[in-house]
Order: sequence, then structure tokens, then C-alpha cells
Amino acid sequence: MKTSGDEPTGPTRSERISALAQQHGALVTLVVAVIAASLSFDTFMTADNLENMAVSSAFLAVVALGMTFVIITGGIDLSVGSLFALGGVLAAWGSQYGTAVALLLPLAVCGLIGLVNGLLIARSRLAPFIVTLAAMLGARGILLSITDEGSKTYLVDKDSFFATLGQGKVLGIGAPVWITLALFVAGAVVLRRSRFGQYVYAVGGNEDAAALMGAPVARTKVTVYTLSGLCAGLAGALNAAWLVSGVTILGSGMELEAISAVVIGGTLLTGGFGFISGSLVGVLLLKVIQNVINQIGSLDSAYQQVVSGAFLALVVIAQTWLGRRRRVL
Amino acid sequence: MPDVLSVASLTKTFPGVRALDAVDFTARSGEVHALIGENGAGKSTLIKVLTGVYAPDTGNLTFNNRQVAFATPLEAQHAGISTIYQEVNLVPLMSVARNLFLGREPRGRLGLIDFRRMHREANEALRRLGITVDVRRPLRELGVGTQQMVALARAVSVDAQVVIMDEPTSSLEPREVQTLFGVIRMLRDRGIAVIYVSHRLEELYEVCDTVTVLRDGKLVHTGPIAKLDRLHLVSLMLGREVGEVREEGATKFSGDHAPDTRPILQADNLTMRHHLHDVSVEIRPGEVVGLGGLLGSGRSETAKAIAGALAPDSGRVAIAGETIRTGSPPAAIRAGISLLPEDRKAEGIVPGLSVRENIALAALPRLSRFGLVDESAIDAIVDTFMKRLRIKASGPHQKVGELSGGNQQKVLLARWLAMNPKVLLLDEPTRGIDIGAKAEVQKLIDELANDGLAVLLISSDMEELIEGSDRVIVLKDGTVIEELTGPQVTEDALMRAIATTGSPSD
Amino acid sequence: TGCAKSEDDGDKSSASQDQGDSGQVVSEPSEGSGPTCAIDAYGGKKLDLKTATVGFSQSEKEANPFRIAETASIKAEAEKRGVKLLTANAQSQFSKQISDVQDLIAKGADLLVIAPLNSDGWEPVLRAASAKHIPIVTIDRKINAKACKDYVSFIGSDFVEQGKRAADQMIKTTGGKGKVAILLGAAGNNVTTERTKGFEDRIKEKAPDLKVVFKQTGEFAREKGQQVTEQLIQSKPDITGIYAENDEMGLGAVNALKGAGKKAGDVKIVTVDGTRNAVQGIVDGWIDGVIESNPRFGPLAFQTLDTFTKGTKVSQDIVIKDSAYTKTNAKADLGKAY
Amino acid sequence: MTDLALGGKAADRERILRHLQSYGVYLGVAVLLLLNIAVTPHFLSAENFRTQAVQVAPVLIVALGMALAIGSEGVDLSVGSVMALSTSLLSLYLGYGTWIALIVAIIGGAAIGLANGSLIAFIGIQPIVATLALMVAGRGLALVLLPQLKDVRDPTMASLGSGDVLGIPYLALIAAALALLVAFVVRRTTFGRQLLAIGDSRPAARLAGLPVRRVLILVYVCSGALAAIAGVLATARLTASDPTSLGNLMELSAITAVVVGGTPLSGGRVRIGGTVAGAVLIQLLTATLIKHDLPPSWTQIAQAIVIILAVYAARERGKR
Ligand SMILES: Nc1ncnc2c1ncn2[C@@H]1O[C@H](COP(=O)(O)OP(=O)(O)OP(=O)(O)O)[C@@H](O)[C@H]1O
Ligand SMILES: Nc1ncnc2c1ncn2[C@@H]1O[C@H](COP(=O)(O)OP(=O)(O)OP(=O)(O)O)[C@@H](O)[C@H]1O
Ligand SMILES: [Mg+2]
Ligand SMILES: [Mg+2]
Repeated sequence: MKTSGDEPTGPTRSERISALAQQHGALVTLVVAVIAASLSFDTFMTADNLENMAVSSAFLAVVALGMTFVIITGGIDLSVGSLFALGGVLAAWGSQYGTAVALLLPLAVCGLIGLVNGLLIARSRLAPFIVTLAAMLGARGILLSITDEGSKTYLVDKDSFFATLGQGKVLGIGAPVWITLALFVAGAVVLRRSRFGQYVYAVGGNEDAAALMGAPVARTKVTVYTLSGLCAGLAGALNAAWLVSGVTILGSGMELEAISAVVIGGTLLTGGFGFISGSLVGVLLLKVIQNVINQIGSLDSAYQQVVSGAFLALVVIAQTWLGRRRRVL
Repeated sequence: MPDVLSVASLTKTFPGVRALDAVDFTARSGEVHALIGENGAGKSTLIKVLTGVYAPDTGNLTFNNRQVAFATPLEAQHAGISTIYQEVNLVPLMSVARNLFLGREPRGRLGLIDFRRMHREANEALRRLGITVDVRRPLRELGVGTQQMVALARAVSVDAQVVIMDEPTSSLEPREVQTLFGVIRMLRDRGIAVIYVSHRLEELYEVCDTVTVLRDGKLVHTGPIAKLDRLHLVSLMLGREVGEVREEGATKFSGDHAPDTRPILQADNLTMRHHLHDVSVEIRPGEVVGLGGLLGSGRSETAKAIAGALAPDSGRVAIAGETIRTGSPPAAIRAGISLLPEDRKAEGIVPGLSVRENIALAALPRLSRFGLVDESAIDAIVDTFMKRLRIKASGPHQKVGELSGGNQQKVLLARWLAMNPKVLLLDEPTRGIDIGAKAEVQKLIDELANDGLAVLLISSDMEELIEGSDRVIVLKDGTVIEELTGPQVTEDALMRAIATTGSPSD
Repeated sequence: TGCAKSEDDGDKSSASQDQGDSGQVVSEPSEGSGPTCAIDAYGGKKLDLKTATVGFSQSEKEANPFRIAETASIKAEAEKRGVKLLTANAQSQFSKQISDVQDLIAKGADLLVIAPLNSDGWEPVLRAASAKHIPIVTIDRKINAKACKDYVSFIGSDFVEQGKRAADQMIKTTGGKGKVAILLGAAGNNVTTERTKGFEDRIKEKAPDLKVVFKQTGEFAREKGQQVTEQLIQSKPDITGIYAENDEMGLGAVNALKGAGKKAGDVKIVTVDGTRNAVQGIVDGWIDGVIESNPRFGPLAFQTLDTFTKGTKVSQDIVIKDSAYTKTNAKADLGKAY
Repeated sequence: MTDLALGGKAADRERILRHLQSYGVYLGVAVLLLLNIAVTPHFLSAENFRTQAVQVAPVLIVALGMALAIGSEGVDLSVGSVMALSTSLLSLYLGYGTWIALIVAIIGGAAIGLANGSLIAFIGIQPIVATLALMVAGRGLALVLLPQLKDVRDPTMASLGSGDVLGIPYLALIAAALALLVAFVVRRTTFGRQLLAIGDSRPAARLAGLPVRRVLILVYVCSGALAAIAGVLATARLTASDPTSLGNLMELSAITAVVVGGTPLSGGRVRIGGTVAGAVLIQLLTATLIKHDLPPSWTQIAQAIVIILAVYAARERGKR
């Protein structure tokens, strides 16, 4: 992508570096963290450990993928944790009727809830925070009502094809990892290269202007919330395939984890700016922190929280600091 | 010439305001139709109703002889109505090219956007308007004028039957205005209907064929512009007798002031990477100093650096000899510097607060005791300034966001005048202001200078700059290239100063 | 939130330390009588526990007496036996517990002791462990999988049984007549499900005149228990008894009753866990019965692992015989409470 | 001049809608009250109203601080953890005297607020992320200080939790007084005005010379201190310090109360009356569901529906 346009004043080198650092700040942090961890713990850089981390990050990553779209439009989706759990339960229940049902049922239900979120936000102009908060309660309520108040866990047949979506390995790496990578590539293409992607940025960058420029603001918003619902549902389904059961107690606090990952990845919560790849890095960074805490071993559970809170703050401070110069004007 | 777009007895009310009252309006193919009126007359509202931003209360919209009702700007756009709205309405974080092509990006294989083509075409579209920028840069890095040209490029690059421009020239420099006029004539010759809103009357006579005058939401006149002389036009707008209007000159500046000899404001060697290089400005009490230059020459940056809104890398700002902390608006304001910012929508008004709160905002600490607000003191000040500046609002409690552009500007002026500043930095103070109000603002500047205030005036209106200033400092690429004093302060001299050194994009 | 959370601070740390081995007794049918498991059947090789590394995955923060006592007991026993112990805490997040255990395996744990947050969803962990033939012992909650194939044995209480015993206690103190309310634990938790089931089944079976008229969750927390009880005693002032599925909610109920001006004994309260505060509640007359759920799994867990790795059979289900506190023994046994 | 005294149907409808928008939450409270009086046994008793007032007090107090944060176009997710931290501090310092412990607990909350405010004002981190970090770290800190529930056997605290004046519980009185105080601050003080201006348009407020950083920091300090007060009162009522579960999900309840009460999340406006009504609405809803012994699944779905209905009634109508 080169233009023949002559540049009046190109950015200086330090500006370019700080621009790069902002875009890839999370990646730099991740690389540093990984290097530090592998130097400190000889059980870190093992194939097993890396594969475990990859697979168990996959589900959060898929949720964060949908969240990235939402956040770039300047919104937020708090319902993803509940939808993740609901998706898993529905998939486990549906798996008795075959893989298609196991996948389509959670997608349909979670997508529908996402759609309702989107409609309330875009058409009725309610605040995303509160709409998706209500959806978070509502989806949890639905989950409880279909599991006999949470007391029933549906199981997935271990030998079914659906289970291999979670359990199978390709080239020694778990299927969820491949699926997630595929989804991220698709997501990045859509966001960067499709017209819809342009609308997503435009709506987040300046909603009024986008509307006046003829961007379908409402439709774009409805789409991103639906997408987020679908992602959460799919992540839940894959997770259920991995755990071979529809665990009912999953997903609480997951929305905050997903938001953290997206923000760490360099996407602005105010909207209009962000990258899909950043979110993936953000998820991995969170995972590495957790892994390092476990590598240290005997850290008291209370201190673990202090450490992860402080780390979150540090990463975001670093992000902001790197990005600051570019945002002066 | 066939009618393309018309409305009959259109009414639109906002809470407390009837913005449009039974207005009839018709745009014809191959005609440039001027829409004029005072601030708050309803011009922008009319345009927004025509293009589906607002739904009318009553009134029929006819487009190509068919009754229509546009629910969204998108529908209007698809039908063939292309609009540049009053405030630059683009997405600042997106690149220039993406802004230009939003919603109609060239697509290649698999329906994916072909960026190579998009950038090439964006470059061409802008070059035709005399703009050369890197189209991959975020839009916000461009000056307001360039942004306006991007919006123009966007509007004319679609196949439209009607092109609407709401005050497109307010942030353009003369050369760009001429480019714009070229584009307008080209559109007209292609048989496109152009609706053109502006407060600059000379422009209307230059490009328009027909004129419609609105006053307080009502239609007061419509007809060929050639039949109406300037005086008549103004009297129609203001609703005053021709005789009354005749007595007023072109600008309201009285001429020279008698400034003090010791400068009150000294800004020395302000430097900010990429933006300013060793810019020094001195203003004496009672003096109006103009800042001249092309778009992007760093005038706004200079004003902002003095007012603490931007932090210069080096340099000194002093008031009456006392150096103040740079980069801190409160410090500047405490020292007596007030800045009327250029981008009033984003940096000036607080849209959700009332006229009253907006006026009192900066003066709050002075208008309160022990942290408690003194309501009656505020009422007094608000009342004074609403009267003095003739702010048109349904009352002091109307939200500023609901006021017309010109009245918003007056509210901001009131905010700063309420501070009794020593130095007033005015960045495009009369942009988007109707001629009545413009005259008032100019008169006010004059009065303020006569009362001993030091004024820095930034204006893209050459006439205003020359007439209003005692001295003009000319900037180019963030550097002072010339200072015009005394008899040198003429339009010719200013033009020459700018021209001899070339334009910044070359 | 598994079980109780309360303690009068001062003596808590000592409590779990000193009484580390004074706790658990295996109930009938005990070792030998149920199905058993041996290392040959399970796969894997014999090893000496002393040189092995044991991984312990705790499900919740050690912030309630039950979890504190549980973790302390495991740690104390490991220290006593000189075994290298790795620990991880899932902070009540199931996904985290799965990765925790995987991390423990990756860090080289030869044996695993798991206090599961949930019974289902262990497939990834079980597969990883069985690939390396790592013996797993789960404590306090069961994993839904094949014993002696996916894991070695389960050591813990029978929650349904606890519910039944609570019902017996409730029937005894109310005389089998009246209206009872249940303060449920956290929704979706199988401790909640099982303690409710046992209680309701036994009431239906033994005391048809005792009606369960109210079931609301107190989320295993004292504050929630108090709030729910406050609403309860206003809408149903004639309530006879309250069954709280852990001590904390029971103590919250006591608070609510006191606040509403009731006297000790007006409403019968039966709780599960056996924390010091609850047993003291019996002594004070506010609580009528506490069914114990003993958290001191350390000695049994390590003994099981030791036996197993030496090649001897161990029982697949090692159910703890929980005691109970009533008016008759509360004062005397106060010291046994944790 | 434009016709100001315009009548007309459109304007009338607009006015009614505006009223609905402003007073919808009060309507909701009234409906719930009437409903309960009709169908809930023993609802109309002083004791019942006392219970509801006492239960709502901590939520309300947290919501007051939250309203300030939201008014400044921010949000404070750390409030629940601040409550936990304050209860830990209280327990730790009770030995030095009740009042000292109370003050330390509140200062502790204010200190977390200061940290929030500094991250937001000086470093420019988004409020939701900054307070999220402190939400995680704060709860951990609370547990580091006090690893588990501890009984509070302090007579002053006990009477604070259960005492009353003329039948009105202390807790309710304190909450009401704080609501009045915050309403006064928002309406009458420079701080209040500046806060709204900053919430509405940060760049404009900055250029108008407002002390943006100081105001923001103060906002979060207030929010922290109020959450700490709520934590202290909840502790007094429970007669125990429970840092594990105290304040769990409090941030969501508080935000709901504020938003349902008509304060827009986009900042620039704060409605304290509405916030009080919003908190009461949610309390009544919870009480209704519990009193009628509905299962948790119902409770959650009902809450979702009521939240949506309430904000739907209070929504900003489109400009069209
Ligand atoms: N969204 C709104 N809400 C309430 N009142 C509004 C709104 N938009 C415009 N108005 C009012 O309608 C009237 C007409 O405003 P409009 O913006 O059309 O004026 P204008 O002729 O474009 O003025 P200017 O030359 O200053 O741009 C003004 O009195 C204004 O206060
Ligand atoms: N290299 C650059 N990087 C970022 N922004 C740039 C660069 N070069 C120029 N600009 C933009 O050019 C603008 C300078 O224009 P400025 O507003 O100071 O001009 P002005 O003389 O005040 O004209 P106007 O009348 O339009 O305000 C700045 O807004 C700045 O954002
Ligand atoms: Mg206008
Ligand atoms: Mg400028």
C-alpha cells in the first residue's frame, strides 16, 4: 500500500518508534515477559507449557475478538461472560443431537442476545454499559433456568466429533488454537479490509460525523454486538467441547478480562482506534502473567491479586505513556 | 431550469424554539442557490431537514417530482444529495483517504477494499482541489481548512444531483475559496443544483444565481440575486430599513488605537517541534495585533502556546514582565490571558451545560465564596453579557449545544469578557458569524482595545485582519517572516508577504 | 464458595495447626470394603513419596475457615513428611483451576491433590495427567470421572448425607411440624445442590408435616444470609426453622433474628460446617444443630498417596465420617471446631 | 426573536416525554410499592420499611460516589474492593479505639480513590481500566490485611449498625444526610459545576482554565471515601469484617442505581434524587423477588428486564 503522494513533513524517527511502540507496545511487553519468564523458570519454555497456555487462552481470545469490534465502535459488552457460560451449556446440551446442533444452538441463542443488545443500544439509544449489564444478568438467569438452577451439568460425548473440536490436535497443537487463529485472521481482514470495518472505525471515531457521511451507524452497532454475542457463544461452545461438559459456573469476571486484554492490546476504550492483533497479544500477556504467578508457586492467593492488579496498571501506564506523544494534538 | 429538490410549508420545532416556520424552498438544476440569514435563522436546520438528519414536523419534500421522506442522511445520499455540513464532519482518527471514501471504497477481489486504488484516487481528487497531503495520514493532523477541503472533495466526488454546502468557506483561505468557486461553477455547468450557505456576501454575488433569505425561521425573500443589491440583502436579513443599514460601513473597526508603550504580553522564542520556531509576539495594552498567514502556518498554535493550551518545547511567556508557567491554561488565565479557541465545538463550548453555566464557567472561582457558588452574582453577569452581545437563546437555561453557531461564539466571548482579561487571544472570532453579529464583534474588539485591552487577532478574513489590526505579524510554517507596522498594514502588503515566500505545501 | 467462612480471629491459625491430625475419621464403609485402586491398574510407576513432588490445587482463596484449614492441613502434612509441595489457587475461577493444574503438571508434579471447584469439566486435566500416569486424589468434592482410571480416589464428605443429617436435626428440634426456610449456597455449585437434595428428600420422607416454604440463595456469605433472612421474617413471620447450607449464612440469620427482636430458640436454626462461631452459637442457644464438614484432609490425602505409590491398594471412595454438634455436645466439643 | 411561548402538540408531547425521562424512576418506585402493598403479605409495616432502608443504605452511599464519577464521564469499578479494604482496616485498628478505626478506614478508601484519580488525571488512563486495576488489587490488599472474616465486638459499632433515632435507623439517616450533602455539592459548589463541565467536554473545560486534574482526583477521592463509609456501615450491621464477600458486585449495583436514576453514562449531568430513587427501586425489586421466593433464575431475568425498562423510560430521545 504505497501512494505516490509526496509527504509534506514525514514523522521523525522517534515519532515513528513511539508510534510503533504504541501499536506493538503490548507485543514488546509480551516478548520481554516471555524472555524473563523463560530465563527465570526452566519449566516455562517447554512445549507442554506453551501448548497449555495457547489452548487455555484460545477461549478468552475468541471472546476478546468480538469485544474488540465493540470497543472500536466506542461501546462495551459486559454480557460476554454470561454468554460464554450459556453458550457452553447450550452446546453441551445440543451435542446429544450432533455437532451441528452443538455449534448452531449456542451461536443462535448468543447471537440473538447480542442482536437484542445491539438493537437496544443502536435503535433505542440506551447506554451499552447498562444494556449489556442487564444482558449479563438475563443470560445468567436463562442459564440457571435451563440447568435446574445450576444443579444440572450436561455432558458431551467424549468420542463425538464435537468433542474433537476441543480435544483434537493438529500438528501437535490443540484444535481450539487453530480455530482461534483462523477467526483472528478473518477478523483482522474484516476490520481492515472490508467496508464494514471502515464503518466500525468511523462510528467509534465520530458517530455524528459517520452518520452525516452516510455510514449506517445503527446497523454497524447492531452488527458488532451480534458479532460479540456470536464470539462469546462460540467460545463457550468450544470450551464445552474442550471440557466435554457444559460447566455452569464459568464466565464470571470474564468480561473484565476480555476488556483488559483489548485495552492492553492498544485499542482505545473511547473508540475509533484499535487492532485485532493487539487483543490477541493482550490475552497472551494476561495468560503469561498467570502462568508466571503459578511458576513462582507459593504466592499467597491474596498477594496474587495485588500482583495482577498492579501488573494491569503497569501495562496500561506503559501503553498510555508510549501512546501519549501521538495524541498530543 | 427544472426543479430538483423542493419543500413546501416546512415547519420544524425544537423545545422552546421554532427553527423553521412554514418555509418554502426550491433548488433547480444548474443553479447556485444562496441561503442566507442571521445566526440562528434556521439555515442549517433547513439543510438538515432536506437531507434526512431531522424529520420535519410538517411540510412536504419533493425530489425529482416525487414526494420523499429521507429517514437518514444515507438515504438522501443514495438519492443523490451530497452535503457538506456546517461543522467539519469527518472522522479525525481515520486517514484522509478513508474519510474521502467512507462507504464507497473501491473494492477488488473478494469484496475487499483495494487500498492502492483508493489512495491513488484520493490523491487525485485532492490534487484537483489543489491539495497535496499524504492521504494515509490521520485526518486530525490536517488543519481545519484542509479538512474542509477534504469534505469538499468527498461531496463532489459522488454523482450527485444536488450538492449542499453549509458555510464551506468559513475556514478557507482566499486561494482555496477560488478553487471552491471553480468547483461550484463546474458543478453548475454539469447541471447540478448547488445550495450554498455563507455569511460572506461578496461570495454570494460572485457565484450565486438565486438567493433565499431566512429570518427567525421564516422565509422573507427568494429570487434572483442580481436584482438585489447588497444593502437590500442586508436589510432583508436583519429586518431593518435600508437607510439604517447604509450608515454602517464594511467593517466596524474605527481605525487606529492609542496603545501604551510598554508591552503587557511578551511571548519570546516560542518553539514547538514541527509547529513553531522561535515565534515572538509582543502586544501593548490597547493594541490589536493581527496574526497573518496561510492555513497551517501556525497561527493557532501560537495562540494556544501563549494561552497554555499547548506546551511549547522552549520559549517564555510573560505578562507585564512576569514570566508565567507555560502549558497550563489556569496559570495563563490567572495572569489575565484569555483564548477564544478556533474549534469552538470541540474546545470551546460545553454543549450539555446551559448558556448561563457556560458564561460563568471560567469565572467560577471569582463568582463563589468558600467554594460555594454565588448564584445572584452569576445571574447579574450572565444577564449583562447576554444583553450586551445580544445572545439569541430561549433563555439563560437553554443548552449551548442547541444554539446556532454564531450564538455559541458569542457565549464564548461572554465567558472570556466576564474574566476581565488583560490579553485577549481571538482565533477566528468572526468565523461563521452573521454580518450583524460580526459587526458587533468587531465593534467590541475595537472598544476593548480602546479600553486598554491587548488583543491578538487571528483571522482568515484579510479585510478584517487589516482593518482591525494596528500591526500584523505574518507567519509561515511556524516562523515569523514579516511584521507589518503603521502604513504597511495594507491588504496588498499582506498578500505580498504571504505570496513572495510561497505556500507551505510546496 | 465451598463452605464456611468465619472464625474468631486470634485462635484460627493455631486451630488448624494444632488440630491438624485430630480431625478426620473415615466413615463406614471404610477402606477395603468399597472398590479399590492399585497402581498397576492405574498405570504409572511406584515411587517414594519422600522424593516426589506433590501439586496441590486449591479452588478458592484461603479466606474462609474451611479453606484455610484445608490448605493448612495439606501444607502441614507435606512439611511433616518432608514432601516437596507446589500450590496453586484458582480464586474461584474454574477456567483458572484447569490451567492451574496443567501448570502444576508442567512444573513437574508427580502426584496431584485437587480440591475441585466444580465436579464436571476436568477432561483436559485428566487427559494430561493420565498421559503421564500422574495419580490424582481429589478432596472435599468429587470429580465426575472414572475412579482408578482418571483419578485414584476421592476423599471427602458426602454432601447429600450432610443434608439428610441436617434434616434429621431439624425434624428433631422442630418436632417434625411447621415451616422451614432454606438458605441456599451459591447457585450452580454442587455442594448446594447436594445439601439441598439430601435435606428435602429426608424431610419429605420422614416429616411430611414439615414444609419447605422458602428457598433463597445466601451465596454462602454471612451478609447475604442476613439480608435474605430479614426479608424472610417479615413476609413469613410464622417460620419455624431455618436450614442454612453453611455456618456463615446461619450466623447471618442469627443476626437478622436478633435485629428483629426475636429471642434465642424462637426460630430453629440448623447449619452445616462446624466452625467455631457456629458451635458457639449452639452454646448461646441461637443455633440448634451444626453438621460437621471436616476440612482437614492433609493426613488422609498423603497417607492415601503414600500407600498407593508403594503399590498397595487404596479405596476409591474415602468418605469422612463427619460428626455433629448439638446442644448435648457443643460445649464439650467446642475445641474440636475449626 | 423566535417564538418562545410556542404551544402545539409536538411541544406538548416533547414536554411530557421530558417529564417521563426525568421522573420515570420515581414512577417505577411508586409502581413497585403499590404492587407490593397489593400482593405482598405484611408489606405495610414500619419494620419492613426499616429493613429496606437499612439494606439500601450502603448501596445508596456507594452510588452517590459513583454518580460523581459518572458525572465526570468516568466510572469507579473499585468501590466494592474499597468496601472490603475499609472493613479490613476497621478491624485492624479497632484496638486503638472506634473513632480512630473509623477514620483510618475512611482514609484508606480515600487513598484508593487518590490512586484511581492520579492514574486517571495525571497519566490519562481510562477510568474503567484504572479502577479495574484497583478493583483487583484492592480486594487482594484487603485480604492481605485481614485474611478472613473477623467478628467485630465493639459496642459503638454495634449500636451504629442497629441503633435508631425516633425509629429511623442510623444507617438510613446517614445515607440520607450524605445524599443531601452530595446533592448540595453538585448543585451549589464550584466543584460541582466544574465536575459537570469536565464530564461534558474535557477539552473545553481545560481551555476554560478549570483545574481538571484536581477536580478529577477529588471526584475519585470522594467516591473512595463514600465507598469506605458504606463498607464501615455494612460492617457495623453485620457485626463482622468480611473482606472476602463484602462489596462483591457492588460496582454493578451502584452503577445500575445511578443510571436507572437518569444520570447518563456519557457524563455532564448528575441526578442525586434519581440516584436515590434508583437505589430504592433496585432494593424494592430484590425484596419483592425474595419475599415471593422466586428462584434465582427468575430473579436475574426480572432484574434484567426492570433495568432495561427503567433506562428505556429515562433514555435520551433522538434529536430527530
Ligand atoms: N438540536 C437542536 N435543539 C434545539 N434547538 C436547536 C437545535 N438545532 C438548532 N436549534 C435552534 O434552531 C434555530 C436555528 O438554528 P440553525 O442552526 O438552523 O441556525 P443557522 O441559521 O444555521 O445559524 P448559523 O448561521 O449560526 O449557523 C436556533 O435558534 C437554534 O438555537
Ligand atoms: N507534521 C505534522 N504533523 C501533525 N500535524 C501537522 C503537521 N503539519 C501540520 N500539521 C497540522 O497543521 C496545522 C497547523 O495549522 P494551524 O491551525 O496552526 O494553522 P493556522 O495558521 O492557525 O490556520 P487556521 O486558520 O486554519 O487555524 C495544525 O493543526 C497541525 O495539526
Ligand atoms: Mg448554521
Ligand atoms: Mg488555526
